[in-house]
Amino acid sequence: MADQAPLICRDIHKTFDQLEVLKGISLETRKGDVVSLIGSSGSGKSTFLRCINLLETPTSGDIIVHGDPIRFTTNRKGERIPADNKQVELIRAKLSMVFQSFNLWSHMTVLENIIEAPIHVLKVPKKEAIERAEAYLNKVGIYERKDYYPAQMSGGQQQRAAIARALAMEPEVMLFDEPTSALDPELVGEVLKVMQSLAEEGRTMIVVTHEMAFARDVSTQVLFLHQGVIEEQGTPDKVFDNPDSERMKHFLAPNF
Amino acid sequence: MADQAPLICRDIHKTFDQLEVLKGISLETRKGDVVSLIGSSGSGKSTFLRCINLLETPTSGDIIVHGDPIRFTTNRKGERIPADNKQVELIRAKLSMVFQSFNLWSHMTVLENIIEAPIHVLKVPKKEAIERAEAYLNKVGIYERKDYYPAQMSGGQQQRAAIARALAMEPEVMLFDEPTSALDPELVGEVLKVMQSLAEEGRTMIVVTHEMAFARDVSTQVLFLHQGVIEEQGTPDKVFDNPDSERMKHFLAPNF
Amino acid sequence: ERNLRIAFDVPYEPFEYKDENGELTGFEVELAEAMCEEMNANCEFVIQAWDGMIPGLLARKFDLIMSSMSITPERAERVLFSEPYYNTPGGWFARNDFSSDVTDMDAMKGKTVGVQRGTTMDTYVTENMGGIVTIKRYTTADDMVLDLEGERLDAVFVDYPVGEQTILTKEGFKEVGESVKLGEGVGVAMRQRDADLAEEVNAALATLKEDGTYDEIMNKYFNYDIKM
Amino acid sequence: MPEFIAQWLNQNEIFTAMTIMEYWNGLVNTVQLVFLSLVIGLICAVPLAILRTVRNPFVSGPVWLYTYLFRGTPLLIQLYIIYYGLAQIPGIQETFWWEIFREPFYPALLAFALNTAAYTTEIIRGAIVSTPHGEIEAAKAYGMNWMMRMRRIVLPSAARRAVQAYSNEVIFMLHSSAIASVVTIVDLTGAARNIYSRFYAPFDAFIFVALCYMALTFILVFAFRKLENHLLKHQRPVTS
Amino acid sequence: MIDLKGYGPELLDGAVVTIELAFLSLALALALGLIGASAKLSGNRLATGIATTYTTLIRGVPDLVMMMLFYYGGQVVVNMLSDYIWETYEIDFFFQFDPFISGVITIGLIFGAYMTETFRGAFLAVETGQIEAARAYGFTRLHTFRRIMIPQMMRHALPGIGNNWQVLLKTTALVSIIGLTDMVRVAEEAAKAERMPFHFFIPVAFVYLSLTAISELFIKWLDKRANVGVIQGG
Ligand SMILES: Nc1ncnc2c1ncn2[C@@H]1O[C@H](COP(=O)(O)OP(=O)(O)OP(=O)(O)O)[C@@H](O)[C@H]1O
Ligand SMILES: Nc1ncnc2c1ncn2[C@@H]1O[C@H](COP(=O)(O)OP(=O)(O)OP(=O)(O)O)[C@@H](O)[C@H]1O
Ligand SMILES: [Mg+2]
Ligand SMILES: [Mg+2]
Repeated sequence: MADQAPLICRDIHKTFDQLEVLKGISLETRKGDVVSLIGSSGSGKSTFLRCINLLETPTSGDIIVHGDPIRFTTNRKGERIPADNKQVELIRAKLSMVFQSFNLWSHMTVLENIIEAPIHVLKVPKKEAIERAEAYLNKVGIYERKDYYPAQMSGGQQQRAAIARALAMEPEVMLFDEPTSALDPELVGEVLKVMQSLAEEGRTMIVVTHEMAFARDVSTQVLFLHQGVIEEQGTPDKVFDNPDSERMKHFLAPNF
Repeated sequence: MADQAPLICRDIHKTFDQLEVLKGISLETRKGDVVSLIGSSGSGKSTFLRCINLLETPTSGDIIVHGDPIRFTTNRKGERIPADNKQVELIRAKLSMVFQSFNLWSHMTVLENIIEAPIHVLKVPKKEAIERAEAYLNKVGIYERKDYYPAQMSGGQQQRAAIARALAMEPEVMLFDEPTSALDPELVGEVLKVMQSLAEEGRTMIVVTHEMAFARDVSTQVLFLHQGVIEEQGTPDKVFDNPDSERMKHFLAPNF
Repeated sequence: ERNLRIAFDVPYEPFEYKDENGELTGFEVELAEAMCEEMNANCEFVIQAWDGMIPGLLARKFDLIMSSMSITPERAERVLFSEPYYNTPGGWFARNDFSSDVTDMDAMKGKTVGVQRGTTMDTYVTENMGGIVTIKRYTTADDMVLDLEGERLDAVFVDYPVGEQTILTKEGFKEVGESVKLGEGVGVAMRQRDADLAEEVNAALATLKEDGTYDEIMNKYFNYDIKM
Repeated sequence: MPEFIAQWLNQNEIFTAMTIMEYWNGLVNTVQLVFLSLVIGLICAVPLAILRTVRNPFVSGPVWLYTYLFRGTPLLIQLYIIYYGLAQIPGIQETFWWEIFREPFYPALLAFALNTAAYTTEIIRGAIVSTPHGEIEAAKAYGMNWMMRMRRIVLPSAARRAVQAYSNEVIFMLHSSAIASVVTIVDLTGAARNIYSRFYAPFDAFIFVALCYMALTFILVFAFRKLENHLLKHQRPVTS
Repeated sequence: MIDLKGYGPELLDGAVVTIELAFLSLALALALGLIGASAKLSGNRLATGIATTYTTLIRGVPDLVMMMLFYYGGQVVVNMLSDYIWETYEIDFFFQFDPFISGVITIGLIFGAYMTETFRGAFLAVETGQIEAARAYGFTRLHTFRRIMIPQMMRHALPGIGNNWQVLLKTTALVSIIGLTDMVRVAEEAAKAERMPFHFFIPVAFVYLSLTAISELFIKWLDKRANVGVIQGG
C-alpha cells in the first residue's frame, strides 16, 4: 500500500471545441516525487494539471489516484463526464491544488480559509482542524497573520496561506500551477523556499513552473511539454544538461 | 506684427495651498520656436504649461500673448483671478493644448471633435470648418477615421486626432503636455513624427516631454525645470552636451 | 336549535355599530336578534370588513349577511337575497351656499357630484345624470366631506342615513332637494344553495313586519320610514 | 374576426362598449398625466441638477433638501399633502388658481412632476459629476465659456450616461401614476376600481388593466432601447 | 410636541404595522430574489424561463394594480379553493385574504423581481477563481453555493439590496389604499375627520424620512462590515 503510486495518468487527451490541447500525456509518480512541468505558454501545462483533479474532464485517458481509477460515463450530449460525483470530491480532497492567483476565499480570514475544507469535506473536528491549521501556518511562516483577511496581506503571504490551505488537507499529491508567477520578484523567493522544504519532507508534488532553477534543483522528474505532447522527460540532469529534443534545447537557450 | 513674440512669460509663481510649485519661471518665444520642457516628475512642468493658458491662475507674474498682456484682479477671498473672462477665452483659443490623455470628447466623432471649437468659439462657418478639419486629418494621417468615435480608435490615433483638433484652431502657439506618455511604445513613433512635421512647418510649440531624442533633435530651446526653478536653459546642444548644472548632468545620466 | 352566523360591517351608524360599552347594536342588529328569536335559532354575530363580505359568505365563514347590502342584479348572481327588509333613500347634501334644484337638469349642468363607488346611488347618478354632471367616485363618505368643503364637489348623493351621520353633523352643510327611493332595497344575503334558509328568513321577517316588532325597532333609530 | 369580437362582447357582461370606453378614457388620462409630469419634471430637473453641482452650499443646499425630501417620502403622502393641502390654503378658493387646482388632475400633476423632478435631478447630477474631468478641461482650453461647455460638452455627454437610469425612472413614474385614482381621477386603475365595484369580478377588471400597463411598459422599454442604441453608439466597437 | 388630537397611539400602531409589513415583505423578497437568481443562473431552460417570465411580468405592472389584484382576486381564489374542498371532503377550510397578507405578498413578489436582478448581477460578479478553489478542494455544489457563493455574492449585492429596501419602504404606503390601517391610513382618517391635512401628513412624512435616513446609515455600516477584508482594514 505504501508503495502504491500516488498518481498515474495514462494517455490523457483533451480537446476544447475543435482544438486538441493535450495529445496523449502519461505520467507515473512514486511517493515523494517532485515533478516539474515546464514548457512555453499555451503548451497545455495548466490544462494537464486541471485534468488531473478534474477541473477539466479529459476527453480520453485514465487517471488513477492511489490505486483508485476514476470512473467516467457519457452524458446525453455525448460528452465524457465523471460517473460519480462523490468519487470526484473524494479524489479532489486527496489532490490539493495551489493556484497561480492564490484564490483564497476573500470573505474568510486566513485561518477560516484553512479549516474550511478539512472541517466540511474531511469532517475533521473543528478543534483538531484549528490545531492542524496553526501548525501549517507556522511551517509556512505566517502564523501571526492567521486572523487577517487575504486582501490585507502581500501576494507572497497570500500564496503561503494558500499552500497552508492545501497542506491542511494532508493530500496524497500537491498540485501547483505557476505558484510564483503572480508575485513580485522579491516575493518569489519566500514561496519557493516553502516549496523546497515541502519537497525535502518527501511530499509528492506536481509543479507547473517557469522557475528553471527550482525545476533543476528540487525536482526528481521533469516533463517538457510542447503543443500538447511530452517532448522530453526524465531526471533534471538529463533534461537540462543532455536534452534529446531540439525544441528543449531551444527552449532552454534564452533562459540560461 | 509678424515679429512680435507669440508668447512671453515673466517670473511666473504658483503656490498650491502652502506648496510653492513654481518659483519664478520666465520664457520668451519667437515665432517658430519649439520649446522643450524637461525635468523630473513633480518639478512643475505641467503646472507651468497649465498656467500659460490659465487652466491654473499664476499666483504672480505676467503672461503676454502676441503683445496682449493678460489682466488679473483679486477676488473677495484675496485670490488672484483673471480680470476678464472674455479675454481668457480669446487667449485660450490662441493657445491650443494637447493633453497627455488626449481628452477627446467621447460623445462626438473625430470630425465633430475637430469642428466643435472652430464653429462655436471662433465662429467659423460650418462648411469651412469641415474643410479645414479634413485637411488637418489628412495631415495627421487619420482622414479615413473621421467618422469614428474616440473609443473606437487606438491611443496613437486618438492623440493624432487631438493634435488635429488643436491645429484646427490655427493657434499662435501649441502646448503639448507629455503627448506620448500614455501611449504604447509602438504608437509613440507615429505621434512624434506628426509633431516633428509640425515643427518643420515653423509652428510655435511648447512641449513637455520625456522623449530626450525628440527634445534634442527637434527643439530650438530646451528648459530644464527642477523643483519649480529653471536649472538650465538654452539650445539643445548646449543643454544636452554642455550642461552647467550638476542636476542636469545627473538627470541626463540614466537616460543616455 | 341550530346555529346561525350573521355578518356585519361596523361601524355603519345607525344600522350596526358598537356603543360606548363596546356592545354591538343598531337597527339591523336588533332586527337580526328579533329574527333569530322568531326562527328559533341560536345566533352568533361576526364582524367582517365590507370587501370580504360576499367572499366570506361563500366560504361559509358565516351564513347570513345583514349589513345593509342593497339588492343588485350583479350581487344576485353570486348570493341569494331574501325579500327586502328596508330601503333607505338616497339623499342630496351640499354646502349651505348651494341653491340649485337637484332635479332640474339644466341647473345641474356642469356641476360636480360625489357618490360612493359601486353603490345604488352611484348607479342612479350614472344612469340618470351621466352626461350632465361630472361624477366623482369615492371609497368612503368621509373623503367626500373634505372635497365638499374644499369646493371640489358641489353636491353629494349618498345613502340618507350616512349623509345624516357624516355630513349633517358637521358645520356648513345642509340637505338639498328631496331624497330618492332607489333600487330594490336591502335584503339578507345567503348562499345560493341555502334556499330553505331563505324561506325561513322571509317568513320570519314577514311576521316581524306584521306584529309591530319591526316598527318598534325602526322608531328607535329613525324619525322617517324605511320599511319595505 | 370583428364578428367574433362582437359576439364575445355581447356574451360578456363586463367588457361592454361602455366599460371599454371607460378603460379608454382611463388610458388617455394615465398617458396624459404621466407624459406631462415627465416633461415638466425633466425641464425642471436639468437646471436643478446644474445648481446641485455648484460648489456654493447656499445654491446647492436647497436643491439637495428638495430632492432629499421628495425622494425620502412616499409619493402617496406627497399627493395627499398637495391635493388636500392646497384646498386648505386660506383664500385660495377666491383666486384664479383654484379654477385649476379644484380639478384633481392638476394637484396630481403637480405632485407627480415634483416627485419625478427630484429623482431626475439626482440622476442627471450623477451623470454630470461623472463627466471625465479631462473633457471639461479640454473644452476650457479651447476657449469655451461656462455656458457653452455645459450646453455642448457636459450636458450631451451626461445625457448619454443618464439615459439608462432615466428610462427606469420613466417606468417607475408610469407605475406610480396608478395612485392617481385615490384622488378621484379616473385613470386606468381608477377605471378598473370602478368596474370592479360594479361587477365584483376582480380578475376581469384588474388583469385587463395590468395588461394595459404591461403594454405601455413594453412600448417604453422598446422606445428607450432605440434611444439608447442611438445615443450610446459612441461606446460600441465598430463593426467591420 | 405637536398635538395629534388623540391620534398619537393609533399613529404609533400604524407605524408598527408599516415596519412589520416592510420587514416581512423584505424577507419574502430576499427569498424570492435568491430563488429567482439561482433559477436564472441554473442553466436549466425551464427554470430560467419561469424566472424570466416572473421578472418581466412583475416589472410591467404597477404595484397598486398588483396589490388590488391580490387583495380582491386572492380572496376569490381562496374561496374557490375552499368551496372545492368543502364539496369534495366536507372540510370547512377558510383563509381570510386580509390587506396585510395581500400587502406582504404583493410587495414581496414585486421586490423579489428586483432582488432577482440584483442577486443575479452579484452572483456573476463573484470571481471564478473563488469557486474553482472550492471545487478543487472537493466541495459539493451545495456547499460551494452556501459557503462561498452566497457570502461573496452578498458583498456585491448589498448596495442593490439597500436601494431596493429604500424603495420598498416607501411602497408600503400603498397598502393604506386597500384598507390596511398603517401609518398613512391613520393619518388619512385623522386628516379627514379633523380636516387638517398638513397636521397629520407632514409628521408621517417625517417618520418616513427618518426611516429612510436610519436605513441609509445602517446600510453604510453593513457595507463597511461586508467589505472588511477587501478594503484594507486595520
Ligand atoms: N476553457 C478553454 N476553452 C478553450 N480553449 C482553452 C481553454 N483553456 C485553455 N485553452 C487553450 O488551450 C491551450 C493550452 O492552454 P494552457 O492554459 O493549458 O497553457 P499553459 O501551458 O498553461 O500556458 P501558460 O504558460 O500561458 O499558462 C491554449 O491554446 C488555450 O487557449
Ligand atoms: N491642483 C493641485 N493642488 C495641489 N498641488 C498640486 C496641484 N497640481 C500639482 N500639484 C503639485 O505640484 C507639483 C508639480 O506638479 P506638476 O504636475 O506640475 O509636475 P510635473 O513636472 O508635470 O510632473 P510629471 O512629470 O509627473 O507630470 C507636484 O508636487 C504636485 O503634487
Ligand atoms: Mg497556465
Ligand atoms: Mg505633468
